[in-house]
Amino acid sequence: MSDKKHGGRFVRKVAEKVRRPGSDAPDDDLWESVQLARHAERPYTLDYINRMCSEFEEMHGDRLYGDDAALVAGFGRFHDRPVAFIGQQKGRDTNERTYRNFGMAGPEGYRKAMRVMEIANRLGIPVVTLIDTPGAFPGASAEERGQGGAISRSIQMMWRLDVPTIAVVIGEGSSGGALGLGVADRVLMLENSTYSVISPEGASAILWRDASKARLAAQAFKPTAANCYRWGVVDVVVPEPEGGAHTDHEQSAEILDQYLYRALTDLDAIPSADRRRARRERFRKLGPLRDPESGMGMATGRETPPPG
Amino acid sequence: MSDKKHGGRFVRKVAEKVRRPGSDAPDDDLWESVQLARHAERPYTLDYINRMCSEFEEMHGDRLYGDDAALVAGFGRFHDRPVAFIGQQKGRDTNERTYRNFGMAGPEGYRKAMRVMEIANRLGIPVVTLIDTPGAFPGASAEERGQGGAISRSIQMMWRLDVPTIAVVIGEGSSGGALGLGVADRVLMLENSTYSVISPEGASAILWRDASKARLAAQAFKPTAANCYRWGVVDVVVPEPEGGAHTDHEQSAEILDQYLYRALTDLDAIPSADRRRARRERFRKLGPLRDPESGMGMATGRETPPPG
Amino acid sequence: MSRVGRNIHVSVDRLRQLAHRDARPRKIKADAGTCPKCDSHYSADEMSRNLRVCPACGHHFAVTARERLEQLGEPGGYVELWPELRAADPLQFTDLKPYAERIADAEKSTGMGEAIVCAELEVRHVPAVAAIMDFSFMGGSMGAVVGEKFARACDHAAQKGLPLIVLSSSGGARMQEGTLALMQMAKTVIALDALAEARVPVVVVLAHPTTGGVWASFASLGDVTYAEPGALIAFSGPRVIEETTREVLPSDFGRAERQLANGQVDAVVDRRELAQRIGRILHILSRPDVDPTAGTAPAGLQWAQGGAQKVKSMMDRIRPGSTDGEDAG
Amino acid sequence: MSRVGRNIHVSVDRLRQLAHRDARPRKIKADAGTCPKCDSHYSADEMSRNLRVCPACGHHFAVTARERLEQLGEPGGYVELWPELRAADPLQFTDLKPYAERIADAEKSTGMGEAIVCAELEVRHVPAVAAIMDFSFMGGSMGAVVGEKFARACDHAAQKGLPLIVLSSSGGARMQEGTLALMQMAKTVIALDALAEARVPVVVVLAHPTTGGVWASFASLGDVTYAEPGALIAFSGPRVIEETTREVLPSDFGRAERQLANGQVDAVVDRRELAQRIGRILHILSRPDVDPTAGTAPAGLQWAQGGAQKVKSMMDRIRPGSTDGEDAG
Ligand SMILES: [Zn+2]
Ligand SMILES: [Zn+2]
Repeated sequence: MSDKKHGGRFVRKVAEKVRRPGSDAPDDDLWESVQLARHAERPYTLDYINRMCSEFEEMHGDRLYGDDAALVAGFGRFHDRPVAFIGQQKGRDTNERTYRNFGMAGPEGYRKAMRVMEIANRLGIPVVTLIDTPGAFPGASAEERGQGGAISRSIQMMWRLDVPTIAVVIGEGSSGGALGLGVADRVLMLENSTYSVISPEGASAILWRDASKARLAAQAFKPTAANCYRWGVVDVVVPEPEGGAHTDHEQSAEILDQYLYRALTDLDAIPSADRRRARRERFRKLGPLRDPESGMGMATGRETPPPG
Repeated sequence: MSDKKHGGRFVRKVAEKVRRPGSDAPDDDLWESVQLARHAERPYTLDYINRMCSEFEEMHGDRLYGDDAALVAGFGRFHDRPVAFIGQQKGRDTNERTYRNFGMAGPEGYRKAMRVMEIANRLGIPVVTLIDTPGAFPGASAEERGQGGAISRSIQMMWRLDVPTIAVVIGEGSSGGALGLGVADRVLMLENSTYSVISPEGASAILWRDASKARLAAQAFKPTAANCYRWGVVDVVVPEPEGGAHTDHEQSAEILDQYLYRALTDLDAIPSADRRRARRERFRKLGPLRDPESGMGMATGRETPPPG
Repeated sequence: MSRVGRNIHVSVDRLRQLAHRDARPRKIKADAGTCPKCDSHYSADEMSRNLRVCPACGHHFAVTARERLEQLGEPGGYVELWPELRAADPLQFTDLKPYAERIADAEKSTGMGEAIVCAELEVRHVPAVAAIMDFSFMGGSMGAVVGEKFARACDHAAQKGLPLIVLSSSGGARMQEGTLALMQMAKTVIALDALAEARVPVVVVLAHPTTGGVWASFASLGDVTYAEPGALIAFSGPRVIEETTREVLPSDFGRAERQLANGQVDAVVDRRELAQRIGRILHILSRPDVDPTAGTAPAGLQWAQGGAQKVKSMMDRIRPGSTDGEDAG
Repeated sequence: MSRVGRNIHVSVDRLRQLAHRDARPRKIKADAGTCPKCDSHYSADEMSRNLRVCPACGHHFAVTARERLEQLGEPGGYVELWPELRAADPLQFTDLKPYAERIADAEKSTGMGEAIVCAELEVRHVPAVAAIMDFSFMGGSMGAVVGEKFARACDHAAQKGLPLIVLSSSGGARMQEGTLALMQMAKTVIALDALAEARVPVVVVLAHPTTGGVWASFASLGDVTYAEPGALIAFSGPRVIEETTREVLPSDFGRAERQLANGQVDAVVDRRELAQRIGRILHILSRPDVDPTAGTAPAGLQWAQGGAQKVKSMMDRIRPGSTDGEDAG
């Protein structure tokens, strides 16, 4: 595994995408990203974890109500150190999809995540989250057991952690269900993944009042890695193998491994209080608006130097 | 309300009970205490709170699954300061008893308690618990939602609190369901209340294999305030009106109010770290055993100077 | 289901009884003054006097943020904060209509600059900072301005040592600001921790509806959480759930009363008691004016001075072998 | 019930398959070597070799604390701690038999001083402190000695910076020590926090049965929690529940597999894999031998030195307008 082998080609390719302003990108590229982000053969959370960790032990249960298979959490040995890995998990065949609830976690999932984060924080173990979900589970039982509070508390917990934290959008990152694992010191995003306030289909139904306008919605939301990088929502775009991550799971995991290791090594060197301050500032700055008192336009995103 | 009025008479009466070694106490007195501790007209948690607080706002729900009416928790204005009150709540008529589940809290109850404790701790508000339960609810659903972990975490949380904490056994304090609210800087116990590892009926069924031996069991456990004081389990025995607390709710609440106010004022003066250290030592010392290395008999209880 | 579990405490049932005294169904042509639940009709003046609650059936009508401030605070007594902030259009977003146009329309029709109003005010003599959402402005949706004003309100309250009152009424994140709207969930949750550090409480009032990214961020993190009767409180709305899971939902799905039973809120509070309830809990939680160790003990008790020895000495009074001191107090 | 919810992960199902290979039911007179589940019979030697698990059906027999130490540690390689502590009889308790007599009998019949054995050992080359309960000593009940030895084990592990392995098997608090036995729940929970402060993990293994005050104290507070197959894990046992609530309980009520689905344990682990699993999680959680910032990067990467600028410089490489550096690595 060498940077020489993958780094140059991929990084150059990604850099070109990022350079191109979102609005100029042809529809096809954008829709292709949306499709690739949820390609059935795309590597899922455990595909990455099992390749990147020499050993991995999955934890189960929230100690409150149940265990949610849509979200996996555990401790892995990563470059000879302990790291907590947490991510939504999709399934590939019909049985597994049902078992994993299509990667849509309920409150038990987020509470399992918090339990593992608390242990990691206490033991001084960094936390890596892998985001891949069409959203949190929309079900009556999930609402009755506090879906909203589970997500908000997961966000709160991630913000409060003293240990280094990295979030990676590896596939589909939709809605609060994605952000529930998204508050980290570094936010990475795979080249063909998406990160959005809602799925294109959901937006289509609500904003266009027509479920068939998903492509139009995607075009309006522009939820690609390149755009998220431009908005300052993510710090690093992680390249995928030629043709997309689904073409080569090994290589995809190797590349992510390199980026994670680099980011972790970087974060190790920053004192915890500084990391937390920067984490706060990072999210505080996001979201452009017009403030007449300070002149028009509160700058965010990549027009100004990137945070950190 | 003056100490002159109640203090002398009651305190002298209690002191006489305490002076008498437990094994010499006639059966009748002990069984009378057990009966008084669960007298149907005995003041319950809300009877005390409503009389002691100028205002009280009850909090509801654990934010996880439900609200447990067997345990009440909220914030009250006590001597012109905020105090969190938490306690099991029994009911007086059949409807209310069912509604309060006979004061047997499930995991939702202990988790509501923890939620209120967390707020109190963050806001710097002292916590007072009132213990009155035949035990935690023995039900399949309670077990499935983690009754054991709810109690252990409530114990853990009480031990971790930075604010002053006072626990008062006001009636029946049986089993882990009682101890779940019992880890405090000061543990008070009403004169006719009981504090025991199990209810006399439960012990009777298990140890004597005969449900009718409750009186015998009570005699063996000796779970009276006087004995708990002697063992070092409680710090203060709070006197009750002549004839028992059920004869005069007003006076009972007045006396408890005085003792609570005094203990709170005392604890205010102790730095938080010292309080926590003493809290730890207090529970660490409980439980006599034989340690040949340090000579026979590890001293606890009132043979040695009382803690604090 | 166990006998423990989902017992319901609706704390203000007695207001339902009041309803019948003042009831007067008047069937006329439905307009903004017509109760959708019982068809009673009210003039604008009556509506305002009743805090926009139907006296006949208790139905809670929508309230604008500025009306809320008048209802909660002393008459005319609030200072609005950061009214000048306006939405940008980072995505140059267009659905059936350009976002810029939607914003301009909302500003015109509501007279508000955005879907949240922040202010300093007094609720029943307790000074506080309030962040109040307005559903009439683009469904109370949370974009960058809502996120920023909320975060500033947290900082402001923390700096001044004042409690924060949050009133939510929102369909969730503002989709027209895309991923950046999603990020406001993180921004607001993080901002709330300023209050935790300042050790001041947060009271959240959930008004109809509180859904999506607002329920899944700051609205579910109050120290004390009240909900208005009938308010829908959910991350996923009933329609989305029914379409996704094919479940048939009960008619009260996600409603305040049910969420109380689910352990998600502390009380369902009728709007006509809201200011009083908020004032009361803030009063209860406020620090004592007088240092409790400095002489506020009732007459006849001598425990006003001294410290750690007190409980010990009290214990000594009832200790075996100690007979003195029992009558000292 | 939602589709999310109670999915079951029994992590060691493959051992069930192994079972059939080695199966050999032999019907002879039932004794301590007879499997209560499938009637297979084993010699003491066979039992010990199989870690007291029936190879035919997977039934887990009870194991004494000292056997556990042999199963978990390196052969013969443990140092027992505080074996000298003995129970007192603070209540001079008598039920059908005096407590003092019960203690003496238990000591005679088990060869143990109390219901817990603490030791320093190595599990698969990872040094640790173990606190192991023994059900054969008065039902593994927790009195003052169990509480004290457990608390000392916590202190000892924290002082040495070693992880703690807890193996529970207990009917709960020791009733013969009355209220003082109840207090051991607080004592053990508080003691566990020494490990939190020392930042070392606690692995709890729940063996049959773990009930009452032991489940409601330290046994439910592990960072990682394994359960042996079929172990009963409950605060209230099935009989008490059935008598109190008149519920009819399923036959697997409170059993490990069900508690896994209830989110109460991390995995159900067959005893024959237990040492390996404990060793593995302790290895995973152990701090790196080499400082990760000091040059352990794979060949070909130059990120071994330097600090906070790294991700930024990595970002720069893919930033718009920046074309240099992409081939640097
Ligand atoms: Zn009406
Ligand atoms: Zn067998």
